[in-house]
Amino acid sequence: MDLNYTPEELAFADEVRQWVRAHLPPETRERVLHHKRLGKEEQVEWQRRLHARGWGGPRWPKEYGGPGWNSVQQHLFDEVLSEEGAPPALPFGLSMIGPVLMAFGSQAQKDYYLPRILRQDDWWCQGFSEPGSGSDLASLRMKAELDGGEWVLNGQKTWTTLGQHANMIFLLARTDPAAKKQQGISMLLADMSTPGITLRPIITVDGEHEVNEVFFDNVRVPKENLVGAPGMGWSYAKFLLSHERTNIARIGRSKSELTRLKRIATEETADGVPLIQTPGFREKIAAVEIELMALELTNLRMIAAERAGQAPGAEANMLKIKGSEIQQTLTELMMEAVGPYALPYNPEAREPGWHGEPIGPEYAAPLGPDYFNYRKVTIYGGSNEIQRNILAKAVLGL
Amino acid sequence: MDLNYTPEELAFADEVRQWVRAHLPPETRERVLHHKRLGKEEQVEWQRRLHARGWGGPRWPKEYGGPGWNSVQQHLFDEVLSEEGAPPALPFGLSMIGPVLMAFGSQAQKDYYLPRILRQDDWWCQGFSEPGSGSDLASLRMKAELDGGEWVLNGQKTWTTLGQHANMIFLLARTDPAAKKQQGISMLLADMSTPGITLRPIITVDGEHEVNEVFFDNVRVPKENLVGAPGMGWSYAKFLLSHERTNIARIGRSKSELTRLKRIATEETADGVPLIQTPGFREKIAAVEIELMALELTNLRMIAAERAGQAPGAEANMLKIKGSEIQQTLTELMMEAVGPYALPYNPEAREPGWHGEPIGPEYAAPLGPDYFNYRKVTIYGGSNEIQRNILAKAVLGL
Amino acid sequence: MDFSLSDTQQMLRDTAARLIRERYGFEARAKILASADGFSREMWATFAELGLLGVELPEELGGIGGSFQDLAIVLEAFGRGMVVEPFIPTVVLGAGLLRAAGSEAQKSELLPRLAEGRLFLAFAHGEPRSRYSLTHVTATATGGADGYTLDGAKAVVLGGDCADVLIVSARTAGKPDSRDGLSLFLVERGAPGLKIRGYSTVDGTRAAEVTLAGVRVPRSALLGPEGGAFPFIQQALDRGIAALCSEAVGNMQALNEVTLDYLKTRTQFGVPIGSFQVLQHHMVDMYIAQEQARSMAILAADRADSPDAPARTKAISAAKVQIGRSGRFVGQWAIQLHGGIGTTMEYSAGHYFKRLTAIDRTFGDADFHLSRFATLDAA
Amino acid sequence: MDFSLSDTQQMLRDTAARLIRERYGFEARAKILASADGFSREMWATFAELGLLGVELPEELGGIGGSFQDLAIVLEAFGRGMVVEPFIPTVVLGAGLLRAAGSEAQKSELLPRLAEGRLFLAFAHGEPRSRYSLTHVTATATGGADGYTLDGAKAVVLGGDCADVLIVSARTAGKPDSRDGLSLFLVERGAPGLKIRGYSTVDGTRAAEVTLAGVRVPRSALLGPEGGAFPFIQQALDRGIAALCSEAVGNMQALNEVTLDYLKTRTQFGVPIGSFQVLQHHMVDMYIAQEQARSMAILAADRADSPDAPARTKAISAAKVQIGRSGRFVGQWAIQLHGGIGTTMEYSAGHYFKRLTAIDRTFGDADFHLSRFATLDAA
Repeated sequence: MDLNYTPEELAFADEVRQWVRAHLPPETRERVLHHKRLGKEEQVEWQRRLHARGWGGPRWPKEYGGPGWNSVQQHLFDEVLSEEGAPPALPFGLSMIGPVLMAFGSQAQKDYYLPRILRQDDWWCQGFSEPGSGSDLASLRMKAELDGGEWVLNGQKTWTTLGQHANMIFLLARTDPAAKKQQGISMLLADMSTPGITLRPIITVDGEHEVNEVFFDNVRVPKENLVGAPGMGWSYAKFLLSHERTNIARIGRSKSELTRLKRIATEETADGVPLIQTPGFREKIAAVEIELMALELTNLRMIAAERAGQAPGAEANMLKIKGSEIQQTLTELMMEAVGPYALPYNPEAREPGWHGEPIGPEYAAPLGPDYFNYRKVTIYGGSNEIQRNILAKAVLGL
Repeated sequence: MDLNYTPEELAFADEVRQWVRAHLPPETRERVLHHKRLGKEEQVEWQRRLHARGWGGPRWPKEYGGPGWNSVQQHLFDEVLSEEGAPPALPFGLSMIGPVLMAFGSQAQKDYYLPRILRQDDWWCQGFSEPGSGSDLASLRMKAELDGGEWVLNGQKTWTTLGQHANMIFLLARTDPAAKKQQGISMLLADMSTPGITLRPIITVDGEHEVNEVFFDNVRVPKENLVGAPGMGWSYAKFLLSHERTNIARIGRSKSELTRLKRIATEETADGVPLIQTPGFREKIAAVEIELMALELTNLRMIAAERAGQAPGAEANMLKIKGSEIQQTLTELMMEAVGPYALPYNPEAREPGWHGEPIGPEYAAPLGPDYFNYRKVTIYGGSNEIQRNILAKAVLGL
Repeated sequence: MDFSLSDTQQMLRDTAARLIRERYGFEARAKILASADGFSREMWATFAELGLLGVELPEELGGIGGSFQDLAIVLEAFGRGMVVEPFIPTVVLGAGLLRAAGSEAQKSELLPRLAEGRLFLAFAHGEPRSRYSLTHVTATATGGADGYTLDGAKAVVLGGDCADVLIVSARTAGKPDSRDGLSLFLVERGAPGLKIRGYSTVDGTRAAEVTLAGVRVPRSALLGPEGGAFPFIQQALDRGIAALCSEAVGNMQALNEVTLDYLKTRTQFGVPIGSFQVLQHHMVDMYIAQEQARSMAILAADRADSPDAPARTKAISAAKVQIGRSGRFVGQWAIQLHGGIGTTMEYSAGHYFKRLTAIDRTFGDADFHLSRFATLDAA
Repeated sequence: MDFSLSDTQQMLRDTAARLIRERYGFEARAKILASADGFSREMWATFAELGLLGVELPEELGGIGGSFQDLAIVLEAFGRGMVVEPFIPTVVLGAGLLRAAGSEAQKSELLPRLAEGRLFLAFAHGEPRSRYSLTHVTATATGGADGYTLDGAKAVVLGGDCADVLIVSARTAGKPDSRDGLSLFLVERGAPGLKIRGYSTVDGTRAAEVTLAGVRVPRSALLGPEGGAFPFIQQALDRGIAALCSEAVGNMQALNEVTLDYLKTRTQFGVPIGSFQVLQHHMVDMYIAQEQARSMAILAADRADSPDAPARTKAISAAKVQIGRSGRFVGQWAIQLHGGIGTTMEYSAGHYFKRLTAIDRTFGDADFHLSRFATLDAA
């Protein structure tokens, strides 16, 4: 047993760190670390730089243009990028539809789409949830009927993250209305510019536009846009969701958020004493830091098991549960740290180009909204209640 | 709206207090407040003194020898007795079988048993739970068959509190094996000295003998020992359990335990500072004190509603949930307060007559065992999970 | 001991409840939020007409001579409606300070205007580095017999955006954290040297950053004794907290109702989600949290005007702790039980959650008051 | 990075697991508890035979030259069995102190006896008013070249009941809470003036109150440098904590298994109680608590012997916090999920719960270590 990284692993991390420091635009780094909004172009540009270095798909196998890293290298890469303030990788292409196409797509789909994902030529979005089906994906109602050489789509999707930037969507639709719930569902790809697709923003309580509803009104897509076999959409979706778990604990990000929290708690004072030295608040920071230390080690144990050839099972769901709880605690403590200055609502201050006078300390503006926004992390990707159901069944046999 | 007691109510409380101070033996008071064991005789003697004053059944109506108090007076009486260190009233006769006999017993049963309860001539115990039926009372298997003029009892009861002191037991048994679950259950009374009854102590993890198993092997009891009608035992039991809720929050007791906790936290020091002035521990005490303040007011609101003629419904179950959680927190904080001195196990120090040298501070001996013992309060009388099920259904309509 | 409502209280409850039900629904409120002022002057006039602004004022000043408990009834209804008009700044803090510390001349000049809905007040006390401290005041007032000059900065002044008159705390003496040497001044909007930077808060109310640079006020602008304002400040904020407690109870109860309704109507896996035991138990705990909060809000309203400052302050801190913890629990779980829909602007749950969060940040959060309570207790 | 077990570790794991399975079942343990000593000397001899007492000792002193991580493997198995023999006092604390601070003469005299199972040690450090402080030592050692006289009282000395030699901390200089001036002494059982009052602890192990009244020891009884014992004391207790962490993980895992089994077999309302969603989710959280604790126990074992005291101490405190919190959560919920049966002496769950509770009380509870971690962090 040895909890230290090997010299080779440390050298790898260092190589990544040096490269990121040389290639990440400082203003992008600044925005990421201070929770300002990122522009679409900025996000695309960063992915292209990574791709040019050969690191566009850190979890992709070599044959599809990935670097062929092992799980420890993948983990270190995530860690370093988080610490250095790189934009979080967009999961839709890289960790969602990409792996599905690798496993189940046609040769033509692989040849066409996979390189485009790495280059970020396409911005993908996801069309799984519907207004009536949140945790219960099998109840979805969107229809796809074959008409001549085309699928005709009718229905509605919701919670489509960053759909406003996307030019492509992968979705689940019911292709066989006679089949039972899970059966009869297929996975399809659609160009967002196809006539009949309209997008309606959902504004969340933090005032941000991050998610959307997508309406399909007699949308015609080519027959070839079916992924794999008809009726297999449900099992592809399960495959996809198990891949989405990668980096789901978001430990690297939480570590940099912990650093940010400590910085804020050093600036803020109560009765003249920095909060970070105040018993009570100091212990709250310590408590979440220890939870995070433990989760990091739990994650490393699973990564080691994965490298040793043991595919992580549903135990990995605990990373989602604990990881999301820690993220929420961090946003809550940051909001608490600024006291009354959590109240002003100043969305302009999050704009890339804004240089006005802040209300209160310059770091305060995102803290209230982020706290509200982060309630989502225990809801999306299968709520923590669903995660516990899965663990109870799959790991505990209940 | 007026949160203060009326002058009449305050005068009543004062009268009770003065009387208790004059009539409660100081050594009994001492033992109650310091969590030493109470002897059976001591308990009986106290009940007899109360009865001689006319206060033996504070919730009983006048016609059966109660004082005929309203709900506020009943509450004040409980409060004062708790604060003054009186032995907690034994519920088995006064709040369990007593009210059932008043409501459903024969005239002969009322005439014979009720005065004996007030005088503590009988020490009753309860025979509801069985090894296979904890929360699920309807699944009980004990049998009672009519044979000539007698019921013949066969089966086993468990968790019979203080059964070792009891001379009488009320119990549930299945009198009609053909009937469906809840039906076919009857309530019966038995003299504990009847041949065929044997008692086996259950020693709990704190090392104490408080509960028992009771075995029935062809135990013959007179036909007249049936309560009410055959097959109605289930509904009598529900009636009884709803009466047992009285004073279930144990607020008076928790208030005197809070005082005890503060006394201990004043004696104990960390780095020379009394714990009660140490941030962290001080806030933990404050948190439970505030919970208790809130619960006391919630309880008073329910008492006021009761006096206004609104029978408290399942909302009262929240008193059990919160009240038991507060009791557990208090025992836990007392154990924490003594640090390493929570470890020594010194049961002799709890004996009435013991005057040896304590291990560590003289108040330490009961603290570890009490913490273990008090895990029961979220289990017995319907676990807190069952209480939440009931609230969800009856109050929230879920 | 009596928890029943008086006739006046029942009348106030019915009046406020009807107003909220009929004119302050979710859509109506959204329109008010989107308006230029961020609140409705028309609604404020209606409050005046219905007598809600003068509940505590004596009849001769245009009020109905009620108690803080009467006011609490109105606040609970306002909590249900998430009323964004500056009721607490004007009626609870402003009028309360005037009644407690004002001269007859000050009261008779300002309070009738306030009761008629023609005066907004705000209490400009907190400062950029004061966090929740009551005594960390660095703003200064110099001068004396012929008036004062005020300098300093005031932070997150609730209702400061639209206030006609600000009640400003400043030091006429004493060190920055001393209780002694604090004084209060009435400062008219538009006074030279007074800068008000208004903004929305995260929960949709309005506040302002206020700076005073050589603001001249006459001697008559002094509110209460020079250097002796601390007890008035403390009581005003205790009243403000008690008001937040009642508002929070209305808020929590409405949020719990919305959530319970969602559990009963939203189906997943072919059944209402309220049939899942885990969600049921969370809902039960949210209901208990609400009832515990209600008990402490009743206590806070009972004590808000007590002259026994140590006992009052202790009860108020206890109530704020309970409200903060209950509100956090109810708010967070309401969103979790709703899932995605709870996080959207179009649905009421998220707005209740934001208001409960803001209440915990106002006049001291649960940790601050837990510590204050514990310190008072050990003393 | 490598979490796999070495060959030695696999061997130790299998050996200890077999021993617990075959000879330390619940009934066997109950018999040991009921015996006169409260532990089994025969079992101790078996530990010696199997080499478990000398895991960390060099081969020339009768050991196998292993690391603390190797020892942790044994401790986890002992946690599963709730072993009551004084393994931590003798092997972790006692032998650890001897190895770290002892002269060659002291080591070669005592350690081989210890490896052979013929020597029990105890570390008499805590005092009646020291709580969890490492430096609150008021016991004194006076004298010098021709020996020392020890006076003072030592509290809750784990394994003190049966120790052949006590390692006693006392002040040769310095104020009561100073790090400087602490010294360690080897004191033989039976030394005149030494009083040992042994007792059971709530979890069934043994401890003692120790008083020293003019106890004379020779100069050669000094263990380590006079006045410079603090680093040795700190490291010994860090090792003790790391040992408790590994033990607690074995304990939690066994308790979770017992509880899970109960959920699957106990029926109520016609179904296994493990079919109730609320109980399932609690069980999931208990499992997560166990795995988080395991991660931190691994960290603690990795750092236990690190010479970098600040980093070691911080990691050890973090681990103890996690163990304390996980243990409390798993223990309390295990009893709750069992219902009545979990509170009885006849069933294992309550015993695991008591041991986990005792572990949190030993060498600093979760609050103490949270504060220590936070202080180290802010520094």
